[in-house]
Amino acid sequence: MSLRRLAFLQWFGLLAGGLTWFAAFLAGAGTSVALCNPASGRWGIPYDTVQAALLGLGGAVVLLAEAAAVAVFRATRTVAEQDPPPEGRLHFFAIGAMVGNLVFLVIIVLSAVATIVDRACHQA
Amino acid sequence: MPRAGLVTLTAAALVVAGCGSKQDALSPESGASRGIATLWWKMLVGSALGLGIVALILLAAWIRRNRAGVPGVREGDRVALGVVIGLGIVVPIAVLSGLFVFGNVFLIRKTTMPTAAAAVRDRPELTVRVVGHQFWWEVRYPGTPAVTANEIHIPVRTNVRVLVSTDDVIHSFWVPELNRKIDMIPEQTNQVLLYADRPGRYRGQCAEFCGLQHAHMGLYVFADPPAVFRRWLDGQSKPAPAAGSRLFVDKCGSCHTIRGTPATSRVGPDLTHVGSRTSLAALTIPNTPARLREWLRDPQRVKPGNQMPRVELTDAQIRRLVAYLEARR
Amino acid sequence: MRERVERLERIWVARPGVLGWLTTTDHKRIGLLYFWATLVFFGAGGVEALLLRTQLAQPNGDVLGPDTYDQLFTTHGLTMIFWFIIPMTTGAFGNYLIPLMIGARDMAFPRLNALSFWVFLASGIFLYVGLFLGFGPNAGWFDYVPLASRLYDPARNIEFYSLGLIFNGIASTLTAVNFIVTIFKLRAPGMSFNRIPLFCFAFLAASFGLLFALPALSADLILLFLDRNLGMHFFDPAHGGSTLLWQHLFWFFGHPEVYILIVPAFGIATEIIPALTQRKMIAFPLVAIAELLVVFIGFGVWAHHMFADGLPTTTLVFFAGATAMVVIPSTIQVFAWSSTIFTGLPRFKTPLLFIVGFILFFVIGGLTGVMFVAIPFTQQVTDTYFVVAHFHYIIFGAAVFPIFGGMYYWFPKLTGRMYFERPGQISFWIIFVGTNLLFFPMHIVGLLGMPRRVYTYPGGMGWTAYNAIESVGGFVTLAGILLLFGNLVVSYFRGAPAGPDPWHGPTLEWSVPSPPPEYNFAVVPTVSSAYPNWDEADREADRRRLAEGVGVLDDGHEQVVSTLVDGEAAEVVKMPHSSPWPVLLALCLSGMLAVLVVEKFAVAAFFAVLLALTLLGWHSTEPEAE
Amino acid sequence: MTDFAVTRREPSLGWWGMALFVAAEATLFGVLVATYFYLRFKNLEWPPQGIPEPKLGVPLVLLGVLLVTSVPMQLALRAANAHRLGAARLLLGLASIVQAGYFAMQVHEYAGDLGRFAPADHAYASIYYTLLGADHAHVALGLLLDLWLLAKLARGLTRYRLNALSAITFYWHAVNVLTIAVTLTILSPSL
Repeated sequence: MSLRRLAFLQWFGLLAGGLTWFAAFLAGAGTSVALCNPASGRWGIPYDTVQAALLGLGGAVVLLAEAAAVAVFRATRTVAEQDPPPEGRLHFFAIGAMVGNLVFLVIIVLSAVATIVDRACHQA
Repeated sequence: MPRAGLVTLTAAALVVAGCGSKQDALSPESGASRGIATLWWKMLVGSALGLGIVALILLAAWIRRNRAGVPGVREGDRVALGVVIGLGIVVPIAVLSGLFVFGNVFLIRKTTMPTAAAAVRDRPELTVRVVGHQFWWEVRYPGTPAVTANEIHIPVRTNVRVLVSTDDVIHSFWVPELNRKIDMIPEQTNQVLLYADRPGRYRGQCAEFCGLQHAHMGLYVFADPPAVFRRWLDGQSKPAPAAGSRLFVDKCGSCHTIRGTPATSRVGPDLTHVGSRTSLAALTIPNTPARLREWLRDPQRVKPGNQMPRVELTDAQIRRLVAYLEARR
Repeated sequence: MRERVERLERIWVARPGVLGWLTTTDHKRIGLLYFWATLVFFGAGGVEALLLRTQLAQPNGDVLGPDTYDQLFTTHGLTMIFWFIIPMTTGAFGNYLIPLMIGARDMAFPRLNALSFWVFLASGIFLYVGLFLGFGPNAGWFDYVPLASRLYDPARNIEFYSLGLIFNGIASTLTAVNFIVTIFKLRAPGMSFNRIPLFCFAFLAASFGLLFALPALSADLILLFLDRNLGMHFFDPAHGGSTLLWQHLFWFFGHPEVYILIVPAFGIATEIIPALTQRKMIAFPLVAIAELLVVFIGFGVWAHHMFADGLPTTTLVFFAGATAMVVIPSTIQVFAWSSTIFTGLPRFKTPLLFIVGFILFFVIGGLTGVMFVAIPFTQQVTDTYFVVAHFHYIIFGAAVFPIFGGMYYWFPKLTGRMYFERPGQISFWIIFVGTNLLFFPMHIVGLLGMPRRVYTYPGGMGWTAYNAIESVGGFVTLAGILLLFGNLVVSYFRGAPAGPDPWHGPTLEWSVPSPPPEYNFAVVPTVSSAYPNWDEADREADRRRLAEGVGVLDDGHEQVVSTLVDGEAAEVVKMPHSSPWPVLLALCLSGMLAVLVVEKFAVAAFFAVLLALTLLGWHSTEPEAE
Repeated sequence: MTDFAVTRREPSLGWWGMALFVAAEATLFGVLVATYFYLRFKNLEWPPQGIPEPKLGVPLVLLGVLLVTSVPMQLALRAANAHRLGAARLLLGLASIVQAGYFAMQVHEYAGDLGRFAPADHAYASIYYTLLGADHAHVALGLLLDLWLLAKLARGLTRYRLNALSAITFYWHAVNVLTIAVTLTILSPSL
């Protein structure tokens, strides 16, 4: 793989997963707040569809980011952590991205499933 | 009076038995609290394990302290990296996902009202409305005229739906032996399930900082056998004899209610049956004539910062008021 | 070689006397100013804590009345968070050390740095003026409405809260911007992103946290000010407002804040551990990412402070999910630290003892934090002493312990003298025992039902003995802290000379004399790893280059700027040096905010004009024109 | 200077400072917009009775005018980079005049709104005036920066002033984007 392409994959792997999780998190939690408030509750939000879509889309982007990180990691296998840039830096960020994206994926799955299962506006 | 006496007697017996004055989340008296307490013990064991592993690694390092070796610099080895990945990433993700699912999908159902269908099959229901005030609890029983304060009576082994709201700032309704806490928020009515396995008196306390006397905002929940509860509720629903005390109306009527008399203000607690309560000022003092006298003389000395102003009363007036109030049973 | 160094000394010489301190832009001097100021606030916060513990030592205590107690517990929390830990880590440690670690001569914006300090100092004075006038904030550091609204808190207490924190927030935001640009751009050539010392990663993470969390707090405080003073209705449900809005905005800031408090402490730990075990950190990239990740995920957990609010369950699970996974970066670091100590050659000197104590505290506090993933459990223990125990294990154990360890560790660098080892170790053990006595029983009383923020409690609840132990623990801790500072003071005068590198430390601050010269580095250092002081060849190259006069940059206050990602030299810029404008600007700003307490809007506008004029003066000279 | 080979031209330190400041300000606006919608979720009537719905015409036209000023700002930066000081001054001056006109019109509108309903009427009015006020304040700050920069540029171009121009241009682009978000939020009941 060319350095340019690796660089792109590295930044995509590092940044896309986190930003996607945060966007999906704000959208998902925001929709649930809208669902359960007096005015917005009457807008007829298709709640389960929205949450399933966020799970599908968000999960897909995070998986892609994870794949990109793994690809960069494999391409820079022989490089040590402190080697000179760009290879050292590519390798370094790829390791971080692999862990980060795994964590983001787990959050997305856990919260999306739970919000659909626990779909109650009042906890009594 | 016998029914109120019975309740007081039960309470007194409990105090003597020594299980009255506590609000212990680890002595659960309901399925909900038991579920939470059981989870706590499990998490405690897990935590001890986790702490133990880290402590062992550090202890081993301490045993190896000051050992000889190349004082230079060595790269990381694979085993240590494996420990970080295994114990630092894989195991915690698995354990925490498990805790998340158990706590927030399964346990949470135990702490909430059963669904309507299950309730019909299962157990009777009752609704109580509790309104938080600085610094006391107003208790109402929808469908009856009964209004009381700081002491909630519920039938035992019944799902009681407590609707909570607030008249002023945010409070939090919490009786740990029966269930989790729930905040009283100005803009919405929240609800919490109360259920008691056994008859008894359960202490609760305001858990959200609500001002100067947040510390003295306690409450009791009395879980009574259904028949006793029914009699108590009937008694509380009755108004006082119409021939009220003019002194009370003059001096206290601008804030308090005694149903059946011209005193109807809802600023302070409803005192129609104040004599049947075991405590005063949200559990700040026991309800005895001596302490009530002290309270009437200067409420700000007993509970500084509470909302009841000092009312100018002569000793004779205080004696008459105390006699009148203690008779409201 | 000699004349090159002398020339640098002439260029970078500081103005003498008090004026020199008032106009300084030297990051080391500003770091020391922060250090002394935050120690004073630490003392104040500690006295408040001991007063609270004295009141709670026995049931129905009557040392403090409820009004005093409320002001003291609120001020204690505010002081320790905003006027001790954040300024101590970012302000003092960060300021002093980060330019040294990345091989720079100062921060990216030296005058802004000075401004941060003076505004910070003014904000603290402002808060305490309020307290001594009897208008200390009294609604808790979280300051929930409607308790904090004009209706229920009609005096000026809350204005001292909101304006004091806005002030403090301005200072912290400026500091955050400064750190980020410094770490991004002023790294010595060769320090690519994978070679940034972990300490700097931690401060980068904390700075980003501050940058994105503080606006939420500022917005919240401004809305509160508008509600209280202009009759608006953001938090008034009777007119379409919402009290939960306050809580959402507050905790959107408030939870990342917790990580902002402890991540710099992680950074301190990741410096001390390699030095005292003579071993590079295990899993360097994982630890680096973990420091950034914990702050980032920390932005998604805020509502776990609101689990008992009666919010919909379907909303809460989003926050519970993030709360579960925000633990992962911390577990990574805990095992990286402990296995680095295990596989290294540990010398358990005082700094490392504090770090071991920190790891244990952090694990205990972290494990009780993990429990909040289960919503019903949180709803049971939130707002009780269980939570007080949890976050004191985190804040005292995981933030203050590394601060103490760092004080010992960098003491020789700052003073050129070594501290006394034996009293140092004794001070550790006293503090370790004292804080455990102080905070551990709080777990138990919390489970036994004792709520937070009560000024007294009845006897016969099973809480009495535990509270007594806690109070004793408070005074034991005090004794240990007094011994710690006593040791440092005596060592300052009597300690043995330390030399430039007593620990054989890994990072660049140990490559320069103790205390470091005004210009930090005579020659721009060569860097080829995150442990540059251990790269003997590079240090040798530096000495050679100094002898040859290559890379000295002695044409004015020069500094090399590098590229953001890979740290290649990009340009050489001139830095400003000592300026009276920051302190003047801070005075104008203080005047402006202080008169807002009494709603003198016209006077505030006057100060705003003065402030604009000061800014003009500030920018009248250009660095290149020197 | 010769000791370090200049590898790549990156934005100046000042630009980075401005970018991060803008990031913090953008978060502030994000929080205020979230506040707007959070309150809207809770209120069955939005705007409440007695407060007119916002009118679309003038605000949208003004928004368009403000957005257009991004072009001369960017051109001014390009001219300055090419050392064409006169053109840079002219373009910056032109942009400033349009921005000042925008600001004057917005102040006029704001005052007109205050005549119809007061910030203390309802939470809707509170967030309406606060959000718009915060946006206008940022425009005002931008105008002050313009004026200062014009005064500086009157005495020639230095690297410092070029960095300032790039930072201030970035500031205006950011303010324009934030103004889009604010305007659409404020107008949302009528959209």
